[in-house]
Amino acid sequence: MALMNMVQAINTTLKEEMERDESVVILGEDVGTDGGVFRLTEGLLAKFGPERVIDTPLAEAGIVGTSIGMAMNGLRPIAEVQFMGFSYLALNQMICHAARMRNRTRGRLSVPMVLRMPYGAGVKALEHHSESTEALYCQIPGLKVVVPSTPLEAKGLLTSAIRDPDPVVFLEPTRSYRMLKEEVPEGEYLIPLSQARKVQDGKDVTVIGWGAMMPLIQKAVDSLRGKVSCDVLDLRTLSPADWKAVIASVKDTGRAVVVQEAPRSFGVGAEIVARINEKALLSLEAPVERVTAPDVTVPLPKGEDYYYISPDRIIKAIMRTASY
Amino acid sequence: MALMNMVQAINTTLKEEMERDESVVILGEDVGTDGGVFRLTEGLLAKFGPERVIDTPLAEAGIVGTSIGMAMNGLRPIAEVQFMGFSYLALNQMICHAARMRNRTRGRLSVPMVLRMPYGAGVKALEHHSESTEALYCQIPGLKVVVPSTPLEAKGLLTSAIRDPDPVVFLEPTRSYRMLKEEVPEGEYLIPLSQARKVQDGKDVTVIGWGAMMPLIQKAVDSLRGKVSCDVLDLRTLSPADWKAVIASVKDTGRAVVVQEAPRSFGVGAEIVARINEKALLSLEAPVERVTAPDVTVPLPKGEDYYYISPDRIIKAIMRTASY
Amino acid sequence: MLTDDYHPLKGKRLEVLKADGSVVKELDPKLDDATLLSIYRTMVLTRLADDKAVKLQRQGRLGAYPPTKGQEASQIGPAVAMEKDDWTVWAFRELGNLIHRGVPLWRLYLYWMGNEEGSNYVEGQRITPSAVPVGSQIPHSVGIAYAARSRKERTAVVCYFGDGGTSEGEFHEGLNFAGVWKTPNVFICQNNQWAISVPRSRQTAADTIAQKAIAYGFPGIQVDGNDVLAMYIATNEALERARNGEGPTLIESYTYRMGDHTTSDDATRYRLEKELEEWAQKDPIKRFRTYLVNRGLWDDAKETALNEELAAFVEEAVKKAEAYPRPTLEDTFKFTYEKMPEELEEQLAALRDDLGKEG
Amino acid sequence: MLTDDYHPLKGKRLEVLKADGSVVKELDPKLDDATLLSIYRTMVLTRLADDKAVKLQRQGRLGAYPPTKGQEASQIGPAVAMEKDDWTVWAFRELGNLIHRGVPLWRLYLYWMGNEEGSNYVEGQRITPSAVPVGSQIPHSVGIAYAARSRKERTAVVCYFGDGGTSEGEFHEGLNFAGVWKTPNVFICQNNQWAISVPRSRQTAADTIAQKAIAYGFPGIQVDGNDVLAMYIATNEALERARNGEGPTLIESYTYRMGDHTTSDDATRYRLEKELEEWAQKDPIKRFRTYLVNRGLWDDAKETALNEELAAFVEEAVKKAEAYPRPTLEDTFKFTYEKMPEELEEQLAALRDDLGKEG
Ligand SMILES: Cc1ncc(C[n+]2csc(CCOP(=O)(O)OP(=O)(O)O)c2C)c(N)n1
Ligand SMILES: Cc1ncc(C[n+]2csc(CCOP(=O)(O)OP(=O)(O)O)c2C)c(N)n1
Ligand SMILES: [Mg+2]
Ligand SMILES: [Mg+2]
Repeated sequence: MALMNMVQAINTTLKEEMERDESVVILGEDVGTDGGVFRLTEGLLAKFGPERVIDTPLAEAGIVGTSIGMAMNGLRPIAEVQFMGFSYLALNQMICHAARMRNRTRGRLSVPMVLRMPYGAGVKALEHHSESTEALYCQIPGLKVVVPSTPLEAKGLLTSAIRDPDPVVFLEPTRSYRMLKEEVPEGEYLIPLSQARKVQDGKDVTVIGWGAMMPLIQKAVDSLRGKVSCDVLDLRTLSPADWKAVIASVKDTGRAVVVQEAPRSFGVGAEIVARINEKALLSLEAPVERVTAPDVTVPLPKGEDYYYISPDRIIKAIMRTASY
Repeated sequence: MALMNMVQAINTTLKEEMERDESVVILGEDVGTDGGVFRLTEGLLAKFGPERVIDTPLAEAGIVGTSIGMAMNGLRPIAEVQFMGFSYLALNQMICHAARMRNRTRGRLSVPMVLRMPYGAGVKALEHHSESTEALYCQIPGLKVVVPSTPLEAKGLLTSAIRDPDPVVFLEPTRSYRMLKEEVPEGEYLIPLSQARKVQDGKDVTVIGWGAMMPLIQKAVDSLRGKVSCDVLDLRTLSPADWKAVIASVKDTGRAVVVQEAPRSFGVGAEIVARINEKALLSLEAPVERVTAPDVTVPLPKGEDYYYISPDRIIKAIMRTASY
Repeated sequence: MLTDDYHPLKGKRLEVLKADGSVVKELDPKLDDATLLSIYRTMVLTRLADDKAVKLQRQGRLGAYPPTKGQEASQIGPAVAMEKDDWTVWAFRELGNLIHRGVPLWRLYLYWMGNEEGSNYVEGQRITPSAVPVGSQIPHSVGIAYAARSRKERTAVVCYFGDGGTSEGEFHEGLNFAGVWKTPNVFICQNNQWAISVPRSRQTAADTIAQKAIAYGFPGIQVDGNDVLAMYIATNEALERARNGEGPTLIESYTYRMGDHTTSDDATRYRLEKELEEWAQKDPIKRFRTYLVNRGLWDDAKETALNEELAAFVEEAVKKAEAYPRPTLEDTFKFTYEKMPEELEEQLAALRDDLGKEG
Repeated sequence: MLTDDYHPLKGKRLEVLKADGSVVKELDPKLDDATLLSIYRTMVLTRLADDKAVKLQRQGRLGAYPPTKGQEASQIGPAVAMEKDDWTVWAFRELGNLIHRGVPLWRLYLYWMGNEEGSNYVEGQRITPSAVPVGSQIPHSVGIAYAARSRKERTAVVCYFGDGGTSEGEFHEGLNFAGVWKTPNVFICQNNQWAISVPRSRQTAADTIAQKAIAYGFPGIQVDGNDVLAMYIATNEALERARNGEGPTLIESYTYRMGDHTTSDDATRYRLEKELEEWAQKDPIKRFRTYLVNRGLWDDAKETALNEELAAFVEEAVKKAEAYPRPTLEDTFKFTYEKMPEELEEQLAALRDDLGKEG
């Protein structure tokens, strides 16, 4: 075991998986010599050479499109897009091909690839570097969408993503890259996809989140300790999600708060509320509240604090829900 | 007044708006000489000339990206993408620029454009010609998303979309293009955006849909006449939606069914359920049911009937909800 | 090298077989008789199969279909140059290439009839499924080539697209990657002069498609796409370069779509009868037949016999495709992921209930 | 025409100002002294303003910033050639062009400090805001040019992007549209040899960026981008062609990014000190100063005075930007649409409640 931040955990995982399986290759902008703009791929070029760690031209559809071809022909590409805000350029490839090749060919060809990218705000970045548009990917049948919230989680989930036979969109919370260190085991460590994580047990209110929201949720529920007992779920895989875990918790508590970094409307939170409505309506003692960003473009740094979710807003929502 | 199908209604609207405002231009693949693959732009090239009705090269990001530039510099482009399934190529332009130019420049520059495209299944088409991925657009702040359900609606909503100062995604149900004729007034006819349409009053169950789902809903509620009294809403503008109308209806009926052509998860229906949960939970006497396609790729024609929603499925959902 | 002699900015087009059926001696690939006859056979089969597909569509027995008539040479010449282990990455109008490389016709009909099993080429060919979003298959072909090379295979990848396809960003990104990576790719643009109603001249201001290769730092060449021997030698040279690690080539096959864009289209709305007549004179099959006749390899009796045989073959293929079972409800679910997620299992069960006996 | 004499496949680069400060006579644009001095002034101001931005970032007073050091000639030469009514469509590293065309420095600082008001050039220049997604502004420039021409304006549009930007599909689609539409566009690729850590040679296998114009059927030219006079005459000719309805031009400005990619980057990780030193010899400002000195237009005293004046000017700009009010909560909502939808009004009210006095 070693203390690692999320960057180190991901870097180690990439290295171990490349050692284990020589069909794994990495491609993207600046992933080679530079080791990635966030250093996620540091040292991998030196270790595995330029045929397996590929600095590509600056073209996201090209990166994802060639990855799909590689995956169709026996490799297991891990494509990096530099920021989620630039991934829209590759959506056509993800939607029309990565997600569909297996179905289209009745299983003859498949696309075992991972599309990795940092996402999320709260880092006072330039425009387009703060996107949280995971719902774009979640609604596409054939894709899996995974978001780790801690270094350990990152290792376990990324390992599963790389070994998964289907395309996985792996979203890394920029804000959490170096936020915290924790013990991460060396060697193989897997967390199954499509299983939520119970962060803490509680009986009053279910609080559901993922990725960069988890530390904020933690702060909020910690500060409510003794006042409101929260059942906290880290969704981990947004699609296909672990609805069973969500429903079980809400059936126990009868109340829920969903914390979503993205703007309010048409996000992942809406689906969570819809599922609760469908399967646990009769248990509900209060409307499920969504704590989200407003339906506006992520502001530039000077306005970001209005936009980014604070533990305080989560606390207020939990209190409102608990006392409804 | 003249009897028109939706193709004729849209064609007439385009013609009238181009006559009224000479800054309106149309661009897209095959919109000129060919009059559009569905004949939506028939006759317009002859009338307005190749400077205003532009046959473009085959490139969706180019069509939308140049439209954005035109709109920033005084024109009002109406861009056509041949099928919604090809619009992902232009999503980067829609998300990163069309939706944001006004905010980014604090109002100095704006993008008054319409992105028109046919959407939807039920026509036994080739792959990628049956997409209903409206939720991709709905979640982007700064865009408006509009779906007409009849010829008359198409005229009124398209006129408003063209005159709107912000970018509007205008989704035309392929299946409804020539399905029905109705009286459409000549000359100016506007339906305000962001206002739902009450199709019929009822007291037992609210049924909410849009676009190509409306005729199916109509069949369903007609066949239930005397048994279940349905309050039917055509949402018309999916974003920003008319939540007031939805909530008012559900508060009256206490029950709701949402009919969504797209796959189940992370669609527009989820947001509708979430809103009902937030504002009308205490009125609910049954879970809001979503009638949707399953979370799979639209099948090729031989399998499409499994996928496409039938009046029968809507009837069953209404009955379940009514008798919950 | 052909790509030097016919450098795109020289304004020359590679031709081997002249209109009168004679060949340019120094370019003659000297294929043996059996090969020549097999080429002719696939050309005729493609033409018949194509006509049949259009008829089936008119009868409501097959969905929207893009006729390939006139482009047979452009598809079969390259197929002859390819090895079994090479890949074809196609768009949607390359029937001839697929047939010559061994995909059963009945399976292709099955695809156009709207059954996903029609893209399940279990027969083993290295051929991707049809790619409907124009140009989107091009990056795949580069990734496929990269993967093949990484395993030290001497495989090359032939990727087809249309003149319209060259306008898409994915064409650009794909070819640029191929140039930088020097992958074993042969890009064949079937410039059939039209992208639905948009003529080549409105698709790009470049004089030729071939010259677009200059932007990517590898050779390009314009070839008479109605000349099966020219298409053969151009592809052959490009494949050799690919296998030798000398990188990709762009071949512009200058040809013509003699039919409508698809069965939903009506080409008379946007193009003149006269143009079609002119191109009918250049029909690739006629030209190649004249050559075979001149060489004493072909005559009317053989022609009649072949036509009869192939017509029967086509009928068999239709029968087999039509007899193929319709997909089940479960089929529409079970290939979404390798293992069906619980969530989908539940949706399947619920839908089965809802659909009742239909499902 | 320069674009003929310097056709990209001829392997020549347009240069006017030699390293020793002398000019190639037959290419000398013979600018008047005032213009020459104003060019120099903006060059020095750009360098000082740029250095200051980097310092402010290090002090936490400004966000991530892309230094433009070394690319001043490439930005200011074209600005001099442009008319007031022309448009600049830029990427994010074109400080010099914007300053020369009259965007107040304090406003640009405001942008990099993270305030949207920094892109609200109320001063009236026809300049788009910075476009962060690489290459995405290129199609806009074509639409802007189309719209201008449709009103019969004699306006041209200068669009900037980097060598990395040429790999994006939107570069391709934009330039191809411009070629077909013959719009009044001048595309300037600042080939500064690097796209973050990716060298030009790994960005494309083409020998030059200029030759990519061949793919679109319009002229391209490679220009010494550290030579402000060469950039001036090349842009001038291209603008004239644009205004005369002769269509677009691609100018490859061959230059060098002397700083890090952005303040978040550390260029020593991927490039050699030696390369930087070589390019320092070619510093565009130094070279132009030598020229001015040779012409008797400049001396050390003037240099000192100018530096003092401009340093003070830069300080003023910083002060003004820092004094600019922070956006309000309402500001972050009210420019989403022209009229705030009810839904957003409600969200604003709710958020104001939640944020309490912060909001
Ligand atoms: C991305 C995309 N946009 C639009 C279409 C609709 N469409 C199908 S084929 C076609 C024209 C293709 O022209 P070309 O590439 O020249 O191929 P051809 O049809 O001539 O073989 C168009 C516009 C599509 N399939 N994909
Ligand atoms: C679409 C997109 N992908 C990735 C990035 C991240 N990024 C910012 S600048 C840059 C390199 C740009 O290189 P170049 O076009 O040569 O311009 P330069 O920075 O050298 O001025 C990259 C990869 C981005 N901004 N947009
Ligand atoms: Mg074509
Ligand atoms: Mg660069």
